[in-house]
Amino acid sequence: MLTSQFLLLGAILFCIGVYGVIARKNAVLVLMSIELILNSVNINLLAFALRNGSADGHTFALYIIAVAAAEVGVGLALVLLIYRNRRSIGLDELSEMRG
Amino acid sequence: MFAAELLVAQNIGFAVIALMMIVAALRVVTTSNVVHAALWLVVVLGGAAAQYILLAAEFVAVTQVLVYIGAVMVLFLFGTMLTRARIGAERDLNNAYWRLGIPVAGALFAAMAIALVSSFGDEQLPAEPEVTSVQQISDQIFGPYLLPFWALSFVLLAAIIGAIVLARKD
Amino acid sequence: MQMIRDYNWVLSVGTFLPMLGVLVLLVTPKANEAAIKTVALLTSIATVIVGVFTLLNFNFDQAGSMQFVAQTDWIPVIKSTYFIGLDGISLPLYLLSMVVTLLVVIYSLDHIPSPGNPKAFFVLMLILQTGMAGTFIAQDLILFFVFFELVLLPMYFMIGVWGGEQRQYASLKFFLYTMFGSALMLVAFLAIFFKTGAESFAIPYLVENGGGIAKNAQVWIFAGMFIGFAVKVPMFPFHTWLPDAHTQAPTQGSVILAAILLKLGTYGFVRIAIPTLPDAAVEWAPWIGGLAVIGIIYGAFGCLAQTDMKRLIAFSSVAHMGFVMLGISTLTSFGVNAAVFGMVAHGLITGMLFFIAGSVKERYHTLEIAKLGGMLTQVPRLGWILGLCSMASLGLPGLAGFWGEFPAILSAYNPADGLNVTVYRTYMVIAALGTVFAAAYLLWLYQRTAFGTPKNHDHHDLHDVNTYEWVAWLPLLVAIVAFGVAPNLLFSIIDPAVQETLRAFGG
Amino acid sequence: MLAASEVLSPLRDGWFLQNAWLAPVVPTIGFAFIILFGKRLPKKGSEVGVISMLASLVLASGAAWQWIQRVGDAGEEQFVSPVIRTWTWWQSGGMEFTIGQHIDGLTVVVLFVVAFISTLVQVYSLEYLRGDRRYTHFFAALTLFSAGMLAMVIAEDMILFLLGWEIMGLCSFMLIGHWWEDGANSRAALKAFFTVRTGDVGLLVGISILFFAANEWTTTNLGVSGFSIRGLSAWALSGEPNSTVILVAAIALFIAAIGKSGQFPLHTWLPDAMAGPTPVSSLLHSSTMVVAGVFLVARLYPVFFTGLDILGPSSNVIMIIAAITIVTAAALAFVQTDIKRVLAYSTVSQLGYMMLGLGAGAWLPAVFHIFTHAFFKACLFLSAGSISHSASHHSFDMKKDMGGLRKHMPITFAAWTVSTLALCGVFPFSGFFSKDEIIDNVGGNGYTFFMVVGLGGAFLTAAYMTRATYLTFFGESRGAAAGEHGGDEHDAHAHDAHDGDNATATHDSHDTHRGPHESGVLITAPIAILAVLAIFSGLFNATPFGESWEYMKKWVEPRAVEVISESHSGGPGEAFVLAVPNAESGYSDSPCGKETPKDGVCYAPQVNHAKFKWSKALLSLAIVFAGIAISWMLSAAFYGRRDPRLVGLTERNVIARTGYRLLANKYYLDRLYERGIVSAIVGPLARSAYWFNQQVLDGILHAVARVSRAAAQVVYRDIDQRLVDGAVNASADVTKAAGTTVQPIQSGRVGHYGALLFATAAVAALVFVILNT
Repeated sequence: MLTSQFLLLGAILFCIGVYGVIARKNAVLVLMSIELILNSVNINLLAFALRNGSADGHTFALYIIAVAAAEVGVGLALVLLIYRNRRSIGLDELSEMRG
Repeated sequence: MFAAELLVAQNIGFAVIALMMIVAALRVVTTSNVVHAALWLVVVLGGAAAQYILLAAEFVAVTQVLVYIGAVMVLFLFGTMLTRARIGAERDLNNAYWRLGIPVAGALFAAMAIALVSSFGDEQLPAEPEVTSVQQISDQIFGPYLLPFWALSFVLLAAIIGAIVLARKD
Repeated sequence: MQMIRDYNWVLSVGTFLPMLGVLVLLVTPKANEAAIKTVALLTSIATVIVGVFTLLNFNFDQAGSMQFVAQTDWIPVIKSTYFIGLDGISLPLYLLSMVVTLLVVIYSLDHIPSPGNPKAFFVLMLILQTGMAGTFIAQDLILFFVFFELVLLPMYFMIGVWGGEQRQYASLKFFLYTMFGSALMLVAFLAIFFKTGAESFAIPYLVENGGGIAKNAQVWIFAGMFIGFAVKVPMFPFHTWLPDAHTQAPTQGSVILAAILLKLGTYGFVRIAIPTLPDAAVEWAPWIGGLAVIGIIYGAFGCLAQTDMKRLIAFSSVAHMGFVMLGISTLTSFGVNAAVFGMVAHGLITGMLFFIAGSVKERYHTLEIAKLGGMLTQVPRLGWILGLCSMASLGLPGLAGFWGEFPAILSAYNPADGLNVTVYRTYMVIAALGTVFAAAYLLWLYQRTAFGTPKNHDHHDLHDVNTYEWVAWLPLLVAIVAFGVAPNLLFSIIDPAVQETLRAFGG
Repeated sequence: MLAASEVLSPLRDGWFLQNAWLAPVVPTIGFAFIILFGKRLPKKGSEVGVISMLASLVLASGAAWQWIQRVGDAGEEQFVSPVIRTWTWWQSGGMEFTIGQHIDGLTVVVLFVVAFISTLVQVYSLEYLRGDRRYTHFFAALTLFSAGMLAMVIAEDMILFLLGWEIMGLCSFMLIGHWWEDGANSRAALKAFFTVRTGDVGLLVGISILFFAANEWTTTNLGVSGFSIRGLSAWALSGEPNSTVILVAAIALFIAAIGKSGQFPLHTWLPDAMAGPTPVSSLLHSSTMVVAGVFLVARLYPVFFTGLDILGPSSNVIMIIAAITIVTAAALAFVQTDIKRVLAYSTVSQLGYMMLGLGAGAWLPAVFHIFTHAFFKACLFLSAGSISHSASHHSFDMKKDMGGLRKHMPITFAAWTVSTLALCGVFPFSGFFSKDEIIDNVGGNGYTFFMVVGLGGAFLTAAYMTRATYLTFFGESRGAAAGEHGGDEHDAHAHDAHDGDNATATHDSHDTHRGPHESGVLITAPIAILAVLAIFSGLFNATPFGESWEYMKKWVEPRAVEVISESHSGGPGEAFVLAVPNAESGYSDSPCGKETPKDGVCYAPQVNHAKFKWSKALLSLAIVFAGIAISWMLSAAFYGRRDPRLVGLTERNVIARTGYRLLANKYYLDRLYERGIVSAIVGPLARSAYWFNQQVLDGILHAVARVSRAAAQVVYRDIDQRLVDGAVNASADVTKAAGTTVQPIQSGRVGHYGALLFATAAVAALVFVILNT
């Protein structure tokens, strides 16, 4: 197996995630896109871990999963709160910024 | 010999899973139904777990399945339920300027692809990867990476409290 | 360039003293405003005292060389060190940041903008002080970057929390603009780091070896730095955050923004971009000069179009920083001297103007030029101070503004070798015309706000400049006049350092 | 032939010459004092002003006296080196630049004139502005102005010169707008400042060019920077400078002079400047400040001499501008009904004479004309002020509120008449000696055409001054002069009424009750003094009476001799010896004309003086008398007897009508500016807006201000707010960025900025990928 194939897969997922962050309006969907990005990073880490034959990558992968979990938790809590206040979670409606 | 076949099998497996993941990921960011998006995300995450196994990271894979598909997805679904009265297709999940995402993501991918290919080319991964044991990982975590571990624990703690505080009704 | 290392603790103390104040503030109860104000005041006074100590121990014969240098390991992994030092260019700005903070604190003692909460306000202000002072003494790119960004957040909150009606818009715009710049700047820093063999982030080292980078690479790296700094300056066309930020920010925010923050960008050019990448600087200089000149005229037009006093002053900053950048773009010691002087002068004058705008707003509850008028009859002292500052700002000889403006125009007549003389002489004439426009919009502002008959008959409770304002303003006013009459107070310090910096261009 | 030793013999320079730099310093301190404590002082700060001006008058007189002694020491042929003291002021690029004094004949003359007139005008103002609401600020500004002018006069370097120059502009702004409650005044003030400032661009550019062109030469040969006036003079005559560079520099500087001295076509601000109080008009806008432009040319004369090829075969730009100014301004003076405007235009045309002299190589007569003109023109203005103060109920309108005043105010009348005769150049009044000398030398240097223009100007001058005199002092009393009340209603200068009204109500009322009467002593005394000088000041250079009377020539004119080495007596670091490339001892008398001096350096060009001939003088006197006589008869017929053949001529006769219209609209000059500039930038909009704008008060300031404000509106609204800002936002909005900029701003979407950041990252990444591969 090639190293680059995994890295490329990571890259693709990452870019899809970026696209999602930019394009999506719904906060939950944005969070999902972020999850995509995080996973792509994980794939890279593990690929390198295998390549260098060290366990550091695994460690970081685990950390990232944990952080992701925390992030989703807080993120969704925020979404709930916003929804409660505004009956909507469209990110643009959140924008205070009317030029 | 056998290794070679295994490699072939692995390559095929990788290709299939990767394809599946990519399609699923695309659906996640394009579907017009939040719940579907969540379910597609499940596919992606599962695929990722499979990839981890291919990368000889069983433990991470298991954690991935447990944490993500077990916890995070449930969270997502709950979030969707709680914030959206009705489940089903709806329009304007996208911004007016969603098209902009395409060139940006494309450029980003181009950059990374060039960099990766030029730097790794067709470098092979070790054919007989020895599986990283949980013990190694734990040595790592509680050895050199103890400080980040603590930091992480605090982050989780803060997140839990934060989530509770934020989500409380009053 | 040789370094003088005695008293090398003084800079660290001066920079991080405010942080001590922050800690104290954090433990003081929020309710006890008197205590909070006292702590903030004492901290900034102590900081200024340290600054004065620095000034006294500064070796003026060696103004060209780094002094009070301290260097220890910081992040060995990326070969970044805690490396600070002070030379003739940094000294005035370093002290200016301290003094301005003190004056702003004094002014805030009875001008806490709504929604109150002095604790948070002073905490942010002190953090800001650390960031600004640190930026001017950092001799290591990573350290510089850290301080540079450290400045960002407090200002963001200051605008976002204590700002005007559109504060969210303004603050977010400011934040993202600067982040956008900083991202490229960081990339550029990394690039130069690797291009010079990934040895060190120390600026002196990079100055030594930066010249060796291939030209096209230099040009690209410079591009990154250019955008990073140009946003901060701000140069046309990266300036659109400035009017909003200034208009929405509370008085104190505008003052610090105008007096110090804008200087971070120009300082970055003088300290980092130009000396480390000489070839690229020569390539870029005409474009920088061009943008600067556009900025001068354009800012003037922006001013003439304004109906809001504070916004007008904000646009005048664009014009004045245009003069500064024009001076820098000549790459001659003449021009860069003018630029550094201009930075200090603009800091004093525009800071003062924003103070005045704040006080006008507090008295008249509006900054609409159309609604103002007859200040000289209602609040004569304020009116005269405004007059003095307008005169200083339009570059009247004998006041500080002139020495940043005239030498810059002068230097554009013959730029450094390798730059197209004709282009720069055109710039010179346009810039000279810019002074006319400056006169136009400032006098026009003055005529409509200070002269004429008062338009508002509803408040008769207008009080003239009060004690706090006097205390906060007098130092600035004195400095404006003093530097105008005796410019060598600054030039004698700046000049050696500038020549040292521009060695790559033969002075 | 003098030996080098004699050349080196130190010239006497006493304390006053050494410390002439105190002359501007004292008023500066006075100014600060007035601003800070003025209101608390018994006399509201006026005494400080008067005292400080007296002090600098003493300093100036002392300096003048000791300079005369110094010249006396120097013998006939030796170059009288100026007394120079310098101190380091600022440094840049390792070069140190100095501030200091440069005292020579020219400096001494102007120094004395400025100090003298300032003192008199301040005394006059004590009475004239008594009880004005901004009495203190008025004196503060007046004192600061004198300080600025004196600083400019003694300047050793162009930077100090510029400083004084700009400070004068500022004070002019403050003083014209003294009664700023009235919008017209502050507009006039803005117009003045803005016009002059436009000219100052030339000064900035010129100084820059000269500095870089000359600095190397001056530092190597004279040890002074390229800002030093002394250095620049020597450099200009050294045959060193590149002719184009110095030409451009000279023209740039001359533009500044045009703006300051109200030369055509930038003269339009000066008449409006009469909105200021009369003492201001008499000090700033007739005798001193407006002379600054002329002074600039006289000060850097070598630069203009070489740059514009003065005394060359062809006429140069200075002469042409000056000639146009003389005639146009004089013609404009005919159609004015406002006495101060008549004087203003006459000032413009007199400044034209000075410029003409300088342009034609008649340096000394021009400087001498500065000297004499200051006295009689200040006197005329003060008389006008005296009239409006005591007789015409604060009106300046000759047709409405004056006439027949000679009975009521004898002193003023006498002073006015004397100064008028001086201005017209009637023998033996002072004007004759200076003006006639200019015309004479212009002709003598071969510029016959310009001599004719000068004579024509003299004719016009005589004519319009006679008209003004007749309207003011003869015929029957009209309006307020006849004791009528409420001159204010139809008062062109309502602010003068302001000052009177809320000034001394009692004084004012008994004014109107007693009708016209002579003014108080504080007003008449300065007028009288000036009148006396208007008669006799001409004797300082009375060429008709032979060599022995040409004091000015002896004292003031720098001698065009080659200086091999000079020892400088004086303060810190003054003693220097010039190291000229091939300086051998001994004195060679190469004329410092066009060709390069052989051994030393020259500080002054060789100019020649026309021999005085009574024949020529009588000719010009005849012209003057003709002017007076014709104008007198016409005025008497037109204003006195209302002769039907003349009255309404401008309606009946086409030529007369068009001519009158042309003048009444100031040659449509202002409208030309506006229309030209406007149509250049915002085109039809402004053209239609200003189509019927025939009131003369609109000036170039309004045009430029409105235009650039309109342009600014467009720039700001459409480009800044939509294009640039829009570009940021539209980059987050590809589909709409192509669309019109009329879209409301889309900023603030989190996604936009996310996109921005990622895009930046992508671009940067690509860049460095490319770099690294």
